[in-house]
Amino acid sequence: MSPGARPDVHAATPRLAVRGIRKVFPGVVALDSVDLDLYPGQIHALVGENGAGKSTLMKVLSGIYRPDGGQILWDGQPVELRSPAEARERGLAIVHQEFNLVGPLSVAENLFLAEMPTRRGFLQIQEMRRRAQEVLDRLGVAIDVTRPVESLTVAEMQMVEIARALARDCQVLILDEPTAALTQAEVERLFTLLRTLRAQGVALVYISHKLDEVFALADWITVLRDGRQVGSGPADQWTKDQVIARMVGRELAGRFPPRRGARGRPLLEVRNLSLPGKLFDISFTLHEHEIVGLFGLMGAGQEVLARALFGAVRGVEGEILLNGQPVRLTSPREAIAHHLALVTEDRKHEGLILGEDVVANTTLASLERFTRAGFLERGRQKAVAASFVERLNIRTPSLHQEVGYLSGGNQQKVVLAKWLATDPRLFILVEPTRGIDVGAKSEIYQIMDELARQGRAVLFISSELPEILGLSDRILVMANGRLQGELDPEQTSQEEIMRLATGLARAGQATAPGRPVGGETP
Amino acid sequence: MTQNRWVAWMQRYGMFAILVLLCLILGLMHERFFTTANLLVVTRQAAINGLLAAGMTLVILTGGIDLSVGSVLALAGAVSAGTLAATGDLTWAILAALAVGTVLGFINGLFVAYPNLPPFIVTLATMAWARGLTLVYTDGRPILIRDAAYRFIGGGYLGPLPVPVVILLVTYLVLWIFLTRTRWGRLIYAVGGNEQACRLAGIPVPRVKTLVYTASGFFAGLTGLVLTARLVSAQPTAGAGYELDAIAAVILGGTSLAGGRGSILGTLVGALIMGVLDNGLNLMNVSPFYQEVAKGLVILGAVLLDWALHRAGALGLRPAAKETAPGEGSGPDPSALASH
Amino acid sequence: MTQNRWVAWMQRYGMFAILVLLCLILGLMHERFFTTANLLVVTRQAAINGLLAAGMTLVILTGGIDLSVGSVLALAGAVSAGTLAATGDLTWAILAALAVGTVLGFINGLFVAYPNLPPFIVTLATMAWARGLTLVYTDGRPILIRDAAYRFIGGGYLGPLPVPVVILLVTYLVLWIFLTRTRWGRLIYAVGGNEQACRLAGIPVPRVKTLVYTASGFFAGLTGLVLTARLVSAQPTAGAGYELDAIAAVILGGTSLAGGRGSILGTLVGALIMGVLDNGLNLMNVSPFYQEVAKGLVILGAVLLDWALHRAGALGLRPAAKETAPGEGSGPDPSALASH
Amino acid sequence: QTIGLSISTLNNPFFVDLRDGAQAAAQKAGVRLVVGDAQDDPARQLADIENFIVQGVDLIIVNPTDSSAVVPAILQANAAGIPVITVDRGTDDGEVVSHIASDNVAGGRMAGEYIVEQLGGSGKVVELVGIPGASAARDRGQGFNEVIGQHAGIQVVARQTANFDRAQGLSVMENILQAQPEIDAVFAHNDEMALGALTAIEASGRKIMVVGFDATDDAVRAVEEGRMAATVAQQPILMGELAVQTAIAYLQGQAVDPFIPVPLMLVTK
Ligand SMILES: Nc1ncnc2c1ncn2[C@@H]1O[C@H](COP(=O)(O)OP(=O)(O)OP(=O)(O)O)[C@@H](O)[C@H]1O
Ligand SMILES: Nc1ncnc2c1ncn2[C@@H]1O[C@H](COP(=O)(O)OP(=O)(O)OP(=O)(O)O)[C@@H](O)[C@H]1O
Ligand SMILES: [Mg+2]
Ligand SMILES: [Mg+2]
Repeated sequence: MSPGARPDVHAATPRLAVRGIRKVFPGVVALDSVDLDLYPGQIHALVGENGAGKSTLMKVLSGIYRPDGGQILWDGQPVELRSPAEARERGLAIVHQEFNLVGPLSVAENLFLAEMPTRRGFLQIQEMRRRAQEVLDRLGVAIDVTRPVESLTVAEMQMVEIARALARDCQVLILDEPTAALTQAEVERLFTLLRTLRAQGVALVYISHKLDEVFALADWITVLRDGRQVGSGPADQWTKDQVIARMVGRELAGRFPPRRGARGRPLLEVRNLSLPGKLFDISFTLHEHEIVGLFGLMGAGQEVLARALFGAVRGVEGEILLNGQPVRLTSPREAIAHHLALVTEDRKHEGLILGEDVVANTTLASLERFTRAGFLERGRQKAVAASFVERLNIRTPSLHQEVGYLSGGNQQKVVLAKWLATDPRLFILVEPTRGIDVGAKSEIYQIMDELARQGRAVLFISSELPEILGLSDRILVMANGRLQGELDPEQTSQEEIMRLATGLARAGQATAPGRPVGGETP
Repeated sequence: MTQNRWVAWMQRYGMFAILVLLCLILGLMHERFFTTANLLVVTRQAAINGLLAAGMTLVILTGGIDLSVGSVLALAGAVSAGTLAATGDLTWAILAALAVGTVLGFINGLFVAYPNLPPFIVTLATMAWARGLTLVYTDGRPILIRDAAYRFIGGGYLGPLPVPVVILLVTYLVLWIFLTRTRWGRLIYAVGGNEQACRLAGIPVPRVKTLVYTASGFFAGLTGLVLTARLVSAQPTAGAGYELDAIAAVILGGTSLAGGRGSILGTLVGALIMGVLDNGLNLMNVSPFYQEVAKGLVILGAVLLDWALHRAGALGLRPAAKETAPGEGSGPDPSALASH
Repeated sequence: MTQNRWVAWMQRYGMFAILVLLCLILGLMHERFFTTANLLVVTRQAAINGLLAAGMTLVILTGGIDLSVGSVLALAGAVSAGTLAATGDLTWAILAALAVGTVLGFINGLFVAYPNLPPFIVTLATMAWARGLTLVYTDGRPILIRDAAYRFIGGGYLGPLPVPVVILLVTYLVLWIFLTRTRWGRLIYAVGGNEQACRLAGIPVPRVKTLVYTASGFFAGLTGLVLTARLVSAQPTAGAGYELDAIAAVILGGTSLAGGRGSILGTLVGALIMGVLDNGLNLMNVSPFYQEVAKGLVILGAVLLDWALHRAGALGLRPAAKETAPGEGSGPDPSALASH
Repeated sequence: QTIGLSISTLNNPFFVDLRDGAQAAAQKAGVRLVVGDAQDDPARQLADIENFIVQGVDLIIVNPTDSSAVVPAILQANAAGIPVITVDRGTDDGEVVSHIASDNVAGGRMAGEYIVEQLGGSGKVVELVGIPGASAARDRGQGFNEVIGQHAGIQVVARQTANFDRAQGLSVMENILQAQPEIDAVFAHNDEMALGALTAIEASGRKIMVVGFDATDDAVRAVEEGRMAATVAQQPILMGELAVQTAIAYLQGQAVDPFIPVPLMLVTK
C-alpha cells in the first residue's frame, strides 16, 4: 500500500515522529526499524496482530522503554524520552492497554494522581472532585468520583483511564485499545470527543482490533506485523480486507462459523436466581449444542450472573440444574468439578499468574490431569501447552516465557487456553475476544462452534453486538439485574437489542412477567 | 438501610468496637480499671508503642516494613542523653534525638527507594548496626538523666494529661491531617496501592518511599526521647523487640501489609488495644506465664471478631460487594469470594 | 553471548557467588576458616536457622509469614523432652516434637486460610500463646536430656557428617523436589503469584495455605528436636527471635515477601551466609559491640552487591529487559524503569 | 494485704527461683502476691509497677531490670506512698525500705579469682558475655575483668557475646574452639551459656575448665558430676523468701535493715 499525498494538514512537520525504531526483548525483536509520523489534527490508527509490537511502540513513545535503535523526533527535533514523566511534560498522554489505576484511591484521586490540586500544601479536595466530575461529564459517564476505583466495573475503570488522559491538555494522545471493555454507546461518546480533540489540533494514535472503529475514526492507518511496518497510508485508501491481509499476511475466510442445526437436551437450567441488590429472579435454560449470547450495558449484571453460575459469589438464591439434576455451586471448585469454565474479564487480576510461564498458566485449572502420584508430568504439560500455543497462535518466544511479558492479546489467549484445557461442558465467556486480533478472533469463534458441535454449551457475554448477532443461537438481554428477554439473532437487529438493554422495552410485551425466559418450561 | 449503615460502620470501626468491648470486659472484671488514674496510666504506657506505630503506619502503607525502629530508638535516646550530659542544654538534647532518628530513617529510605532493596533486609541490617553503634556509644552502660526538664518529657503533665499522651495525640492528629488532606499523604497511599501505576504517572516514587522511612526514623527518635525521659536514663538495650509490637498495632488497626489500605486512627486503636490488654492482664493478676497465653488468645480473638463483623456484612446485607475488586487479593474482603 | 550467559547466571545465583566471596574473604582473614572441622561447625550451626527457614520459605512463597516458629520450636522441644522423661522412649519423644510442631502449624494454617486473617497477627498470637504454654509446661526451667540416642540427633555423626547437617540436606532435597516437581509444590507458587486467579481456577487455596503453615510448624518441631538434642536440654526460652533470622535467610535467598517467586535452594544459601557470618565474626574475635555493626553492614553489603549484579545485567548487557515487570512491582527489577 | 512483685524476667531459671522463693514465703504468711514479668524491658517494668500502684498494692518488691531505668517507677511508688523493696539489683535514686542482694560485681570477682587460682596464675581464658548492655552482663564482666587484669599471666583470648542463651553459648563456643587451639578456662556470665559452652567443649574432646554463674539446678549437677568446675551461687530462692519476709515485717511495723546481703557462694565439687 503506497501512501497517497500528504493529507491536507496545517503542519508540515509531524508533531511526533519515530525513525527506524528498534526494540529487542530477550528472544523477541519487538520492533524492527519502524517509522511513524504523527501530525497534529490527525487520528492515526495503528493495527496489527497480537504481539505485532503496537503497545511496545507506544511505550517507547511515552518514555517507558528506551529504544535499542532509531530516533524520536518531537516537532522535528531529536529528543530522548528518559521517563514517563518527561514524555508527559512534553504534552503526551497515554491510555495504556493494561490499567494503571490505584485501586484503593478514589476516582478523583486517580484522575489527578500526578497533579492533585493543592493550596499551601493542602489538597483542595472539593476542587479536585469538581474537576474530576467535569472530565467525566465530558465523557458522558456517571461515576461517583469519590468511589474507590477498585469498586468499579472493568468498563468503568476503562472510562476512568480514558478520563485520566483527557484530564490534562495534551498535544499527543495515545489510546491503546481503549474500547475493548466498552459498549457501543460509550464508544460513540468517546469518538465524538476524540474528533473534537482532533479539531483542536491534537495528534492522536488509536490502537484497536475493532476494524469498524478504525475505519470510522482514523485518518491514517499504519499496519505492523512482527515488529515491522508493513503498510501505511490514508484511511480512505484502505479497505478492511486489505488491512486484514496486511496484518495477517493472508486472506481470512468468513468471520463467523455457520450456525449449527438443532439444539440438544437442556444442560443448564436456571430458576429464579437472585442475588440481593444485583440480580433479580433470573430464569433461563441452556441446551447442548448451543451458543447463547448474553448482552447488557455497563452494570446490567451480566458479569455478576456469570460469576453466580460459577459459584464465585456468595449469597446466591435460586435453583440451578445441570443435566436435570439440582446442584449447589458454592465455589468455583465445585463448578469446575461439574465441568463449567469461566473466562473473566480482568485477565491481569483474575486470569493469569503474571510471574509464571505459559505452561504453568495453561495447565493451572487442569493440573490434576497432569499429576501422577502427586508428581507433575512435565512433558505432558508442555505438550499440551505447546498444542494450545499453536492452535491459538500464541506469540511467545518460548513456552517458558513469563506471561506478564506477553502482549495483551496473547495473554488473553493464554487465559482461553487454560480453560479449554479443562475440557468444559459449559463454557461461560466474558468478553472472550477482548483485545484479540481479527485472525485469532475467528479462531476463537471456530473453537466455540466446535465445542457446541461436540454437544457442549457456550454462554458468552460480549459488548460487541456484531459478535453476539453473528455467533449466537439465541440472545439474552439484561438490564438492571433482570433478564429483559430473549431474541432470535436471525430476526432481530442491533437496534432492538439496544432497546431491550436500555430497559426501554421488554421482549414480546405479551410475555407474562416472571415467566422464565428462554427454553421450554421444564 | 439503618442496618446497612450499622454494618458499614462496623466494617470501618470494628476494631474500635472491639477496643470498647475489651475495656468493658476489663471494667467488669476489675473495679479499678475505669479509674481516671488507670486510664491515664494505660494511655501513657501505650504512647511508646503508639508513637512507633505511627511512623510504621506510613511505611506499611507504602507496602514496606521497618524493623529498625527499636534500635533507632535506642541510639537516639543514647545520643540524646549523651548530648545532654555534654552540653547540659535541653534543646540540643531534644534535637539530637530527633536528628539521629531522622538520619537513620533517611538511610533506610535511601536503600529501599533507590536501589530498590527489600525493606525487610535493609531495616534488619539497620536494626543490627544501629544497636551495635548504641552499645559502642554507651559502652554498654545506661546514661542517667539528671535534668528535671528532660525528665518532664516522660513523666510530666500538661494540665491533666501526661506529656507522652499529649505528644501521642498531637502526632496522630498531624498524621491524620497529613494522610487525608495533603498531596504527599495521598501519594503514600498511591505508592502502596500500585507502585507501577505511580511510576507511569510520573510520581516520584523513590522520594515518597524515602519520606516514609525518614518519618518512621523521626518518630523512632521521638519515641527514644520520650522513653529515655520516662526511664530517666538511656538504656543501651532499649526498644529491643518493639518493632513487632508496632507492626502488630498497625495491622490490628486494619492497615494491610500489602500497602495502600489502612488508616492512622486505626493504628491508634490497635496500639490502645495492646496497651489495655497488658494493663488488664496485670490488674487481674494473671500469672506471667499465663499472661502470654491470654495475650495471644485475646489478639487472635480480636481479629477473629473483626473478621466476623466484616463477614456478617459481606454475607447478609452487602452481598457480593467488590467481587471484582482488583488489587491482587489484598482487598478488604477477599472472603466475599466463596473459598472452599 | 557468553557474557550474556554469565550475567544470567549472576542474576540467578548472585547470592551464591556472594556466599563464596564471603567465604574467600573470611578464609583470607583467618587461617582456620577453611578447615573441614570449621566448615562442619558452620553448617551444623546453620542447620537450625536453615531448617526453620525451609518451612518459612513455603509460607513466604504463598505471600504469608510465620512469626511463631521460635515459640513452636520451644514448645515442641519441651514436650519432646518431657515425653522422653515420662516414657523413656526415643520414638515417642521424636514423635512428640513433630506432632506438637505440626499441630501448632496446622492451627496457624486454619486461621490464615479459612477466615482469611492476616498471617502476621495470627502467627504473632501463636508466638505469644505457644511461648506461654512452654513456660507453663516447663515452669520456666530447662528439661535435661539424659538419653544418649536422643543426644545423637544433635551431636552425632553419620559418616563424616553431623546429624543436623544430614537432616538439613535431606530436608532441602525433599523440599526442592516437592516444590519443583509436584502438583502441590507448584500450587504453592501459584497461590502466592495470584490468589484470586487460583480461586477462580478451582484451586483449593485454603488447603494450600493450611499446608504451608502446617509444614512450617512441622519443621519448627523438627528444629526443636534438633536444638534440644544439641543443647542436651529443652530450654523454655529457646528460639526467641529466631523468626527474624529465618525470614532474613529466605529473603537473602531471593524469595519475595510478596509471594510467588523464589527458590528453596536460595534459602539454603541465605542461611549459610548468615551462619558463615556469625562464625567468621567469632573466629576473628570481633568485639561484641562491633559485631552487631559488622553484621548489619555485611548483610546490607550483600543485598547491595546482589542488586548491583542484577542491575549490571539489566542495564548493560540485557538492556531494559523486564522493565514493566509484571505483578505490580513485585517483579525482579522494577528499578530499570527510570525512576526519579 | 497485697504485695506486688515485679521481676526483671522469668525467661531465666534464676529469676524463676526467686519468684518461687517469694511465692512460697507469701503463701506461708498468707499474703497475696501479684507478679509481673518485665521480660527484661525497663519500660515494661515501669508499666508493671504503674499498674501495681493503680491497683493499690500495699508494698512493691522490685527486681529491677536496670538500676537506673527503675528510678521513675520507684519515684512514682514513693509519691503514691507505697513502700518499695529492691531485690538483686538496686536503684540509683528514690527511697527504698530495704535492698536485698548479693553483688554481681563481687560474683564476677569471685569467678575470676577462682580461675586465676586454678590456673596457677597463667593461662588462656575465654569470656562469654551476656546480652551486651544488660546490667548483669556489665557487672559480672566488670568484676571478672578487674581480677584478670591484675594477672599478667592470664590472657583473655576471646570475649564474645552469647546473649545469656544456651544455644548461642554452644554455637559461639564451637566457633571459638575452631579459632583458638589453646584454651584453659571459660567464664560465662550465666550458667545457661556455660552449659552450652560445656556441650561444645565436651564434643570437641578438649579439656577446658568452665565456670558459670547463678548455680541453676543443671549447673550444680554438672559441677557435682565434675564436668563443670564451678558456678557462682547467689541463692535466688533465699532472696525471694527474704524479700517477702522483710516486706511483711515492714508492713507489720517492724524495723527492717536497709541492706540485707545475701551471701555469695562458689559452688565447686
Ligand atoms: N500519519 C501520517 N499523516 C500524514 N502523513 C504521513 C503519515 N505517515 C506518513 N506520512 C507521510 O507520508 C509520506 C510517505 O510515508 P512513508 O514513509 O510510509 O513512505 P514510504 O514508505 O517511502 O512509501 P511506501 O509506503 O510506498 O513504501 C511521508 O512523507 C510521511 O511523512
Ligand atoms: N517487557 C517485555 N519483555 C519481554 N517481551 C516483551 C515485553 N513487552 C513486550 N514483549 C514482546 O514484544 C512483542 C510485542 O508486544 P506488544 O505488547 O507490543 O504487542 P501488541 O502489538 O501490543 O499486541 P496486542 O495486540 O496483543 O496488544 C510480543 O511478542 C511480546 O511478547
Ligand atoms: Mg498491545
Ligand atoms: Mg491487544
